Amino acid sequence: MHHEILLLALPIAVSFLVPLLARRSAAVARWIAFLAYLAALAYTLALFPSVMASARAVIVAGWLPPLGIALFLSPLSLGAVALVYLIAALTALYNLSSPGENKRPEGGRSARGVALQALFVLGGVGMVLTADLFNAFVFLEIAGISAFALVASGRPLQSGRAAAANVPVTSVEKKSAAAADSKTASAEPPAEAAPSAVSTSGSLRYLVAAQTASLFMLLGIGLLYSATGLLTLPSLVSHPALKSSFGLLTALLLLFPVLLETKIVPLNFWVGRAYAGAPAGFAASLSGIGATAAAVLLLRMLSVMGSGSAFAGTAGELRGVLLLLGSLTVLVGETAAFREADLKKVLAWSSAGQMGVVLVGAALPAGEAAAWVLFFLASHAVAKALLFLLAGFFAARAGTNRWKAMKGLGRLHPLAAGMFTVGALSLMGLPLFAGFWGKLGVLRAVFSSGGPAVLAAAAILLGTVAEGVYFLRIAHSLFEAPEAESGTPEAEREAPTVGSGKPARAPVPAGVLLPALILAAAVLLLGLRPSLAMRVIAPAARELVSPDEQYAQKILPSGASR
Amino acid sequence: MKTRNEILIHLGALLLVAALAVAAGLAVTADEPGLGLLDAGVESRPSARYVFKTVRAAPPEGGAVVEPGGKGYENGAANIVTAVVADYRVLDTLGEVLVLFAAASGVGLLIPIRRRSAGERQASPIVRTAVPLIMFLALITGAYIVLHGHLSPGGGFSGGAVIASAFILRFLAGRRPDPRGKRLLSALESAAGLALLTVGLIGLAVSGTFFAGFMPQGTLGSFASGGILVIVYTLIGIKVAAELSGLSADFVGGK
Amino acid sequence: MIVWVASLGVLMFAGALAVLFQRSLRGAILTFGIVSLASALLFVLMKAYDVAITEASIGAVLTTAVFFWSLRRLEDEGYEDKE
Amino acid sequence: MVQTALIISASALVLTGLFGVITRRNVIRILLALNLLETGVNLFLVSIGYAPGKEAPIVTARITGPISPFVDPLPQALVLTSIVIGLGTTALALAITLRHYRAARRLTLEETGHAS
Repeated sequence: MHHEILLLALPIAVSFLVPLLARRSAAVARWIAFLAYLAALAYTLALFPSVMASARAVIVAGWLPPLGIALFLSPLSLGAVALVYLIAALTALYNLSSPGENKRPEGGRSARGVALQALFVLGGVGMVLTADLFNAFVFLEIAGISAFALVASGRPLQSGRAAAANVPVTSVEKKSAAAADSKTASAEPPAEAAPSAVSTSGSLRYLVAAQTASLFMLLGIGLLYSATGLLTLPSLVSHPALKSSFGLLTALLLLFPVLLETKIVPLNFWVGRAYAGAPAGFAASLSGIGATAAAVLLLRMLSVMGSGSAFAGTAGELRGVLLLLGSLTVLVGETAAFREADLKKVLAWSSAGQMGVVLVGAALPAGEAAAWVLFFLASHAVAKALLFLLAGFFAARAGTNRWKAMKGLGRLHPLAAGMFTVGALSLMGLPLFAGFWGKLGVLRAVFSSGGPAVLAAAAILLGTVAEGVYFLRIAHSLFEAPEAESGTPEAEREAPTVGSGKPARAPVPAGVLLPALILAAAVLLLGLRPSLAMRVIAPAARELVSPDEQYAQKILPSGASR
Repeated sequence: MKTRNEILIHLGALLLVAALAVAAGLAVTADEPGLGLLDAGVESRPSARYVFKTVRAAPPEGGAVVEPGGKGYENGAANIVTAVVADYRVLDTLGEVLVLFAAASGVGLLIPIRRRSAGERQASPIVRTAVPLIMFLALITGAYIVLHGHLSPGGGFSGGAVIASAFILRFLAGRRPDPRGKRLLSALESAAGLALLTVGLIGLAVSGTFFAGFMPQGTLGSFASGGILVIVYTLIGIKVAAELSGLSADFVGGK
Repeated sequence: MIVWVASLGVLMFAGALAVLFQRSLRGAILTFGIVSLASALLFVLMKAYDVAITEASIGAVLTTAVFFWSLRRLEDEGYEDKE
Repeated sequence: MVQTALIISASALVLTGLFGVITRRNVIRILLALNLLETGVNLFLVSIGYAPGKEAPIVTARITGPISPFVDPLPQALVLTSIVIGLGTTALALAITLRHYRAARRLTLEETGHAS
């Protein structure tokens, strides 16, 4: 009984149920989604013991691979699914009462928005689990199309307009907000509020780039199929070799969309405006779920292309190309983050830089850094989701996304700003925080492999310095006393700030505090006790290092790779 | 009057596209050792096992035989492409239905309310009288294509699109989509999706894997063949028809 | 067969260039519809009848229809298509 | 010979579509170019499965033996999925374009002046 398919069936059910049941009230939809993600997370954790004992394939419709489609349950894939559902649940919690800038039931919070977010989560989970290349393409498309819609649904901050106040909801107000939501979340599109040109243009650039990349992946699948007659990734591990130049062309085409989703140079020109336009709750899942799932798929494909026999002729050149791209991404990402004034763009470009480090670690021969790359990826997902959620909160309170204008908010909300600093320090890779172990491990592996890789190490160190500067700059300005140049700051603080229509001093709503606390705790826990996570990450890394006996032979029926 | 940098972009794009073409051409025609383009000849590919329906069991010693009227095949559909789409690789098709569902709800969420321009021409009487007849034909053809997907070319997607074109004709004939109709369509769409998911879960409960067949495969070539494939493709047809009509209604704009 | 394929290929390539360089947007959308229909015909030549029906009904008809509706709505909001 | 002609015409569409996606400024034209690129990729996939002298993969008469008398059904199944995905993405992109025009009153995606 291959019941693990429920990991996919649950978000599908949510996406179908929500528009049907929550026609009247978007709050019901948000609660359904939140509870569903919690249930999925519990189910994933329940699966862990049996999967850690022995990884296994989940057959669909009764047909064995390579002719049928199979999902693969292993420490790597199940760990990634658990991470995806954790961030999905926390983002859903954030959306329950988010003080996000788009308080109207548009964006991620309307019934349709909740259905689209469920499909985005499904795309992430599917991408990580599937062992079939075309199936991965379909899940990339599902995640992509729901991301384009949600990014485009972002609304401009109601700075300067006393629009329906995006009232951060404490329990008392929850009923009134739900009532307000139900009135406006009726069937026809809610009353027209000016859409944001940044969100729509950001979404369109992202859509065109991602669709072009997906079509190139389809070309790669066509080339691979014409040479091997197969679509399943594990059967490439022990398949007769492709011609080296043909193999390199096919490998690069296949990697196009995952390189784009993990924001690797030159495919990351869309990142800035897409993240700036996205609603805050969704920006957290875009980087926490989308980029992480794409990175796991990238690592899975690289492990097959690196040591599988089908791509034996091209492994060397492929590693060289990816090492170069990774280092460039670190430099481009960090300098772009350094120069940005919009907080969400800073975080978006910073996660591009971090993904560059992941690619450098993944491109090392024989995957020595595989365990630390996975640890780095997990800690990045958690810390970046934390920062995006808090950025949404600060932006709502300051009425703008520019971090310079958020001066002094830290004094009003020391806990929120403190957690922001925890996330920032972890991303910089300081000891005591999760990011430290990952970055240290990757750097050690890069130095030990010598040769051109040392340049990549230099790029990573430069990137860390840039991270240090811009993260501390933001944290400092949060805690800085608001200078007195604009009239009496205290009085101005008392008056409802234009952005949130809610005094900046008002307490942090539970919907923001709880997810942030959980994520910050996770960052600290991973930092202090990395061995906790290593119990899952070590076997996952073994899977990437030796794809033959840890991956291919567990999926394909005995020896039937043809 | 093209600006200077527009010309630069054009030249740069031309160079990039030419370089890609040359690199791909060389890579595909290189005569190095190893497999290249079209080296797995069409008949020797594993996909021949879809044709001879020997995916699960190895072919009998006398070589696989598939013929109309034959019974007991692992998949009773005559149209091999439909068998691959709706039975062997059903997860792809489920994913694709979700892509269309995401697109339809994305359009519903994002499309601005239409501000009608004054010059809204009324549909001419000829169109208004002809449309019901054409609609009837389109519905019949669409229903046929959906229901006979496993016997002749066609199936849920193309049949659903033909049925949707019947509704689109109705919009062109001047009867604007009303909110009540749109709500009905989106309810039908979600219901068909849930039914599809339920069929998959019944397969999981009865035969142990998601979307596994739990009905007899019947005789190849007859209508009642292909086990649950007919149900799956019909539900997909209903869902696609409802989605595309809803999508078109959003684009055409309400009253 | 080779004659058909070659001529359809040339027609589609010319149509594709026309789509990119035609002055009028409405004309470009129409040309795109023709290229889609030609590709549906090419699928028929390649014995891919399922794909031909789907390409014709979804690729050519509905995609072109959606483009025309969008153009009409843009013109409603004051976008002039340079004929 | 026919297969090379098919692959060449498919590649011509792919390259024209890519050129269009990179150079066009008007969003509608970029989406048209994207659809051309997609049509080209679909043609390429089906031409991978084509072999002269083979029939459509529908069992209408008795077929035997290991050699399949049909063209390859798998690429056709993949292209069926790809066409519908293309429609979904194009419809969504056009809806966002209408929204973009409502917000920015123009059909190009250049950097917008005002901050978000």
